[in-house]
Amino acid sequence: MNRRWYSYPYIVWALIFIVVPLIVVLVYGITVQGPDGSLNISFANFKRFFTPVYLGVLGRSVLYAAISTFICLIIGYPAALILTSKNLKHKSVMMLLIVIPMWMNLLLRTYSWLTLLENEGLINQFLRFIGVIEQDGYIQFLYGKGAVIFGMVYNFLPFMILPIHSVVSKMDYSIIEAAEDLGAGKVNVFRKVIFPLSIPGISSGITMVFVPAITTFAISSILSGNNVNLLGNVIEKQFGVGGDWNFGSTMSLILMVMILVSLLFMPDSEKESQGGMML
Amino acid sequence: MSNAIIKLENISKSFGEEDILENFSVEIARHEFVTILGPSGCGKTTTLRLIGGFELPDSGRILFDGEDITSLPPYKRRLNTVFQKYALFPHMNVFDNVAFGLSIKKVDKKIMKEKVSDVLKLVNLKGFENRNISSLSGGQQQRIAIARALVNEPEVLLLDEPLGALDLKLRQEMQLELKKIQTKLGITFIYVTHDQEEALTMSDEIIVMNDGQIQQKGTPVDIYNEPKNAFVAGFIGESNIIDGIMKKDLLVQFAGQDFVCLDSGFDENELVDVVIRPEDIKFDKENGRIKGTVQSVVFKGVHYEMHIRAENFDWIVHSTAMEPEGSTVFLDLYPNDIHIMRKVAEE
Amino acid sequence: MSNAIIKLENISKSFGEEDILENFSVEIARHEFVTILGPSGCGKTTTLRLIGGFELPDSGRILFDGEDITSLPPYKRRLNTVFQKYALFPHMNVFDNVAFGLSIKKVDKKIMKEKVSDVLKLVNLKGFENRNISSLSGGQQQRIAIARALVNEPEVLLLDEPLGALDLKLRQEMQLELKKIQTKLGITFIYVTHDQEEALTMSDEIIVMNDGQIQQKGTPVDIYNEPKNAFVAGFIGESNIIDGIMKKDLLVQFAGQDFVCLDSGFDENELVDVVIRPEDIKFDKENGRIKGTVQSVVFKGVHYEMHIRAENFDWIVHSTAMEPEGSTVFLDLYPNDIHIMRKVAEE
Amino acid sequence: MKDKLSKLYLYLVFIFLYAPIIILMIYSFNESKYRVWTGFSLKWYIELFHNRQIMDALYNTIFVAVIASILSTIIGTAAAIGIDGLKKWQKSTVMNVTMLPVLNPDIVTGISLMLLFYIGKLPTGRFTLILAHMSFCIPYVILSVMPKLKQVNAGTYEAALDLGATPALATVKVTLPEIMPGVINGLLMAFTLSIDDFIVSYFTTGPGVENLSILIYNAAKKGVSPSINALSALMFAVILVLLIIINARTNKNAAKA
Amino acid sequence: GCGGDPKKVVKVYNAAEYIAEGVIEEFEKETGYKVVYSEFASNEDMYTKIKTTSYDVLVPSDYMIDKLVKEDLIQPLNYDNIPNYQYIDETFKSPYYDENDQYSVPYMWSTVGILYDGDKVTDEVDDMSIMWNEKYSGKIFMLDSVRDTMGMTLKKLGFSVNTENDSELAQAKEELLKQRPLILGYVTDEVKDKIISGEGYLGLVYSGEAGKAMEEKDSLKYAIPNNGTIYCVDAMVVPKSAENKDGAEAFINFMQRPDIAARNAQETCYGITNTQGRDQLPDEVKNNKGLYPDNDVLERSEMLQSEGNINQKYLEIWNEITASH
Ligand SMILES: Nc1ncnc2c1ncn2[C@@H]1O[C@H](COP(=O)(O)OP(=O)(O)OP(=O)(O)O)[C@@H](O)[C@H]1O
Ligand SMILES: Nc1ncnc2c1ncn2[C@@H]1O[C@H](COP(=O)(O)OP(=O)(O)OP(=O)(O)O)[C@@H](O)[C@H]1O
Ligand SMILES: NCCCCNCCCN
Ligand SMILES: [Mg+2]
Ligand SMILES: [Mg+2]
Repeated sequence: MNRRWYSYPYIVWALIFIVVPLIVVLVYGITVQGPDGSLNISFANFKRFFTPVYLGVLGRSVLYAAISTFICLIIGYPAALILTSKNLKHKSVMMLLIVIPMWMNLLLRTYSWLTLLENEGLINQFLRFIGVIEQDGYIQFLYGKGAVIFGMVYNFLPFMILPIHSVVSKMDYSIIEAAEDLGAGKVNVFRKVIFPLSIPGISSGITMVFVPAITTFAISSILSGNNVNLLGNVIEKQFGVGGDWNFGSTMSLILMVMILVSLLFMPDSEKESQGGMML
Repeated sequence: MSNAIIKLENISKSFGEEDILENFSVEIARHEFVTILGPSGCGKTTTLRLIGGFELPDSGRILFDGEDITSLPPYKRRLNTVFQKYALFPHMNVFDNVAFGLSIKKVDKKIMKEKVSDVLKLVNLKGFENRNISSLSGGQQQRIAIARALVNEPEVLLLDEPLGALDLKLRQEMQLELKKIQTKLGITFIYVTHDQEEALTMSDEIIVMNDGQIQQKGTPVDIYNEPKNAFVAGFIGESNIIDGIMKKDLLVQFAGQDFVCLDSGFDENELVDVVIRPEDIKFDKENGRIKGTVQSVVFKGVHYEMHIRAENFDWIVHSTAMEPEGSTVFLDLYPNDIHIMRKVAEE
Repeated sequence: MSNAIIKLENISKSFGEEDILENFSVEIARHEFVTILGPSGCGKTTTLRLIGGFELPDSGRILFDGEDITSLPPYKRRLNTVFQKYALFPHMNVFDNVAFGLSIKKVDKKIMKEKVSDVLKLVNLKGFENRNISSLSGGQQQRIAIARALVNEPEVLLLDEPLGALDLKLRQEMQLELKKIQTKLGITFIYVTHDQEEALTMSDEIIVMNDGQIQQKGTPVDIYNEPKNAFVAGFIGESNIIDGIMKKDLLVQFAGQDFVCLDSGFDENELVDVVIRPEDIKFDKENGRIKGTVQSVVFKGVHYEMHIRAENFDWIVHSTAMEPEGSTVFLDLYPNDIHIMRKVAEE
Repeated sequence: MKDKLSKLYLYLVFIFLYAPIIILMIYSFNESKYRVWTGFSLKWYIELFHNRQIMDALYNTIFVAVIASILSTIIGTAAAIGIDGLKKWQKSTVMNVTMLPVLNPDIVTGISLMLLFYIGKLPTGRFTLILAHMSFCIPYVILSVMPKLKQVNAGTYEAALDLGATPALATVKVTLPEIMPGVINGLLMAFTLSIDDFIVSYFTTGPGVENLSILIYNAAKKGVSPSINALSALMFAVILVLLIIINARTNKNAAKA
Repeated sequence: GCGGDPKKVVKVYNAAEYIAEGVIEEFEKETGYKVVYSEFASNEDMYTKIKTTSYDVLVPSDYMIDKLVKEDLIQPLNYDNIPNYQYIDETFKSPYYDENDQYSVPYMWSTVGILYDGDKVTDEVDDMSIMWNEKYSGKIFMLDSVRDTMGMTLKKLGFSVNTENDSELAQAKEELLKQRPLILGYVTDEVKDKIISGEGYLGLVYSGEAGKAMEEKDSLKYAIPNNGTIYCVDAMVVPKSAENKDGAEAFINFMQRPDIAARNAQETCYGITNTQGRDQLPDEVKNNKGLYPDNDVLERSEMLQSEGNINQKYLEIWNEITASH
């Protein structure tokens, strides 16, 4: 009766394509390369990472990812709720409209923001046109951390909306009625029932936004004009111009451990619920 | 009538094209256990949701203690509901579920604790305060749902098929318990079910509904013994319902025979429904006027149930005496076991 | 016994630490309607799943027609199952559901069509071929599940609480229908339920189970009238079970009185369970030897149920005559309504 | 009033999500190669169809996405069904491993796979590209199918066995149709991820096999050809139309049921 | 004359947008070889890639060729098969990365310089210090390329672009930190967009990109700092793992046919290395002092080298600079 053997091909697959590559990264991460190209076990790269420059990058990456995750939550939560409301028509079309932007190349979308947000961009031109700002004045949207956080929010907002929406829309409406029946007004219904019950969706959304935000390098590169250097940029540079794969792997390992630790705090049910997010 | 705690006046309610209730009026007396009984889809839940404030009527008024509450939101009504599927808060433990209403009212912590503990004792779940909702059995969850409503000391408690999901044994226990609680606290219960036995067992008054209309309202005994029409008769307990002709007052013809009965006030030769309970049919070898053949015999514990074919009608007969399958039997009826009912126009 | 179509021999089965069945043996006779009856969790479904091949026993053998099928996979067994929750295929219409087994066997299209149409007629759902499963009511779905099994002409049909989810009215109708089908086709039915009335109504033979063990096996009448122990007595129908002392053969003492009974073969002064059905207790103002006070009266339709306190025992009495709450009454019993049972060691 | 406010809020969110996409579509009609508007022109659309590099990349992108997403869906669906039958600790282990590629930075996935292919002496090319895409697509398929599998009635599978279907047949005829929505969702998700992937592709592809993302990223520094914008605009329009059609059809089916 | 095996494939790995349209097709038609053409975004990406993949022709930059030679990843060429080598400008022969002219054939070359809008920048642009001029605060872009931006700063300070002297590097870092408030960002070739649109007035760019930008807008100009710059030669090499060396050499030869070299140079705006080809360029191109500076400028300039850990060292400093934001 047991169909567990259907999973065996995948388990073999996962060993080869998930576990082995990770071991490769692990090996690079805990070694340094000798002059002859040989790998020697060493924790020098860990020591190197735990210096002010890299800890600063790590701290900044965590901070920006956290801020943008928080903003995604603030913007996405009401949107997810509205998308479940009874009175909304064409709900499934609306949900698709949330998903579709993710189907366009991230780089193209992000470059496209430049056209709007540059000092000489369309928005500043418009503001000049309506006289909000002087003729050669501008508001500088880009080239700083604000722009990076903006870009993260833009790119990852759907990842916040979808899991929250999926949890809230599965919520049993009679529970809300029960709360009203027991004397809870709108505020209390939200505070005591809807919000606590949507926490699995929220934490799923937080992971789905936080993880890509902390590893991104394209967004920070394009929108901040490389003024903001995040962990993703630093890792990427090690595999590129720096040429030190060992240090790059070390940083990846540290990042992965951080993520895995946070994964341990996520119940299995939630890991599984993330799959349902797309449609 | 000042004794009515809830009054529905000319309520109409439709969903889209479908009219669920039309010009529906009813009064619920204070302190009574009133059951709304009817087949699936007849509008029972809708009626309860109107009273609870979860639906607004299209027209008509709802009075609570004489005061118009038609458009009051649910959280301002002095009544509570026990939902069909419990609707317990899955993220709270038993204590927090039960204390929910009190915490909304910002009742003092100590008093809250006492009240919760008292009401849990009432539903026989003392000491369950810290249990997780999902660790409770169906019957226990149901009792928590009841406790959660009761702790607010509502004047009226609405219960929508609260026992529907439980198995027979548990259902019977809970019926007794609910009845006890109602008697003890003197709260008005409005109880919805489609289980006839349950309605008979628990109610002070039964409202039989069909198709959004009240068929009959009365005590269990009234309704069982004096059903107003064939629908009520058929719905409350098993019945033989046979076409008859009212020859004159106190005389009815059916099954090819004339029978003396206790009913009068019909037109001469009016076509009527004759309703006879299976347990009221007697076997009488000598005088029995209806001759039939036993088609099947089923042992039911207390009695045997026999299907007996006589001319064109299949009689259901309950009796402690068993007549073997295939045998020929003679049936008879006493006048007071024959119930005559006007035919309903439609259906 | 060559008449046994299915034999379980010393079956043991446990899940993890929990022993569900221990050394369980039973024989099911060919062409019979056999019901396994017992409280929730006693191992009924497990027994059925072992027979169906969905579980393997830890030890013991299962014989089908004398042949060992203990480790045969389900799809090779010559029996079919009607599952508790129907388990219809939601993505197929009625025809495809019913034809599933035949299509697996690659039966000719034309024959398939005929067989499906025949079996649909049998369950009274002629013409439903193209209906969507989700558009059917619960009762109709249940009948499709039965048709889906029957169309394969199994020698044995396993049914796991097939009517559990239906409401009273529908359940009663379906009971009759199932019994009819079984009689007509002569298939062996192994029917699981925890509803005592259902078991009595339908079965040729009832196996009462508790805690993974057979308590009694016999015809409905045997089991109802001659329960072997207090568990069976209590489980089959409501019963008054009171402690008694067997003074000598044919004389038992309980409720402070000596009663003549029909039982013998007990030790002198042996402690026994005395079982009395609520409907067997008579009111007798003059000669009644048990004096009590009516605690509550509930109208049950056919009869009234009264709880009567007499000394230290609460009697449940069913009677068509009603004695008002609070009144003093005298009860009596005929010798053949007194059932004496050996006390069971545990519980 | 409240309804209006929430709708307004939703529209603002949509404006936020679509602003750059609309700009991109508008600028695909710009005469200039650069982000200054110099006039309306269809020349990038015309050039698009003559640009062998873009057309090859489009072909590679779609070919790899189709193959990888189909294979991922097959392996992932089977895996999900199998994982469902594993013991609790095994299930939990496998699911944790499955989460890794989802949470791993792409660059790490890309380089480690590249090294794997190197060690395994697999010449890089379309084949390795497909393998690499499968390695990040399969987990998403599994994650998409798992919840559906939880919802389906375990009884139907046993019912099929009971009616004489072998386990394989029962899975195909009964379980699979029931979890189909999850499978399709997984397929779409795999397809999307594959189409959009750059970094993993970059490191795992071989000579002459570029997909659109590689093209875009390589060219990004020099200025993305407006033909790519034109292509994106076209693809976007096609996706939008397809989705609306699919949505209308499923709505109709839902209404029927 | 050089008809190879018609079925044979030549796998070429070149930087993005670094060849004229139609050249590959012409080569295929003339020689019968089939070209499998791939592009990379940076030398480092290419370096990573070739460790696991075999190509026949690579077009890396000078410092990368140096690395490839030292790591024994490329092979000597048979110059008999590359007769067009004769047209290579002597300036580009015997470079430091291939002193004996064994491994490489130069493809094109470029300088790092300042692209600016002549209408907006009124001061004379002849020195890196313009990039530190507060007058243009908020209108300056530097290159997102560690070695180029550091190198140009070192050059401004009068140091070598390849210095490993800690104190010199520290001064450069200070200089860049001082500059940070004035600049909008570190970008790569998208600086073209920025200067064309007026977002910035001054940007550090590669000469080829400047050339393309100037074609778009007349007021744009390109200047090379007086005290020298970084110049870069991209050359064609054949890796050890090549499977079709003959085809590779045929391709290299074809690329240095004067007309082809001219076409490539004209379309990409990068500097031609082919003397005959240079003559075929239009006057306004070949006389552009920006793209083709006088020799004395080149003499004051340097090529980047990647000895040992130098890239790591620079990157560490870069991380410190960007960490300050
Ligand atoms: N929100 C709604 N929208 C549309 N129709 C509804 C809605 N609620 C109820 N109905 C319809 O109104 C009718 C009465 O429903 P109601 O729930 O009151 O029946 P009920 O008597 O409670 O039945 P049951 O015993 O099955 O619970 C049904 O036909 C039902 O389909
Ligand atoms: N797969 C299983 N794993 C662990 N325990 C099980 C499993 N299946 C059944 N059990 C346990 O075995 C016992 C008997 O279960 P079974 O389903 O046979 O009871 P049942 O008599 O059919 O009860 P019900 O009337 O509630 O259906 C129960 O305690 C149940 O919890
Ligand atoms: N476009 C990338 C698809 C690869 C999936 N991996 C997701 C990892 C997120 N950092
Ligand atoms: Mg209802
Ligand atoms: Mg069971």
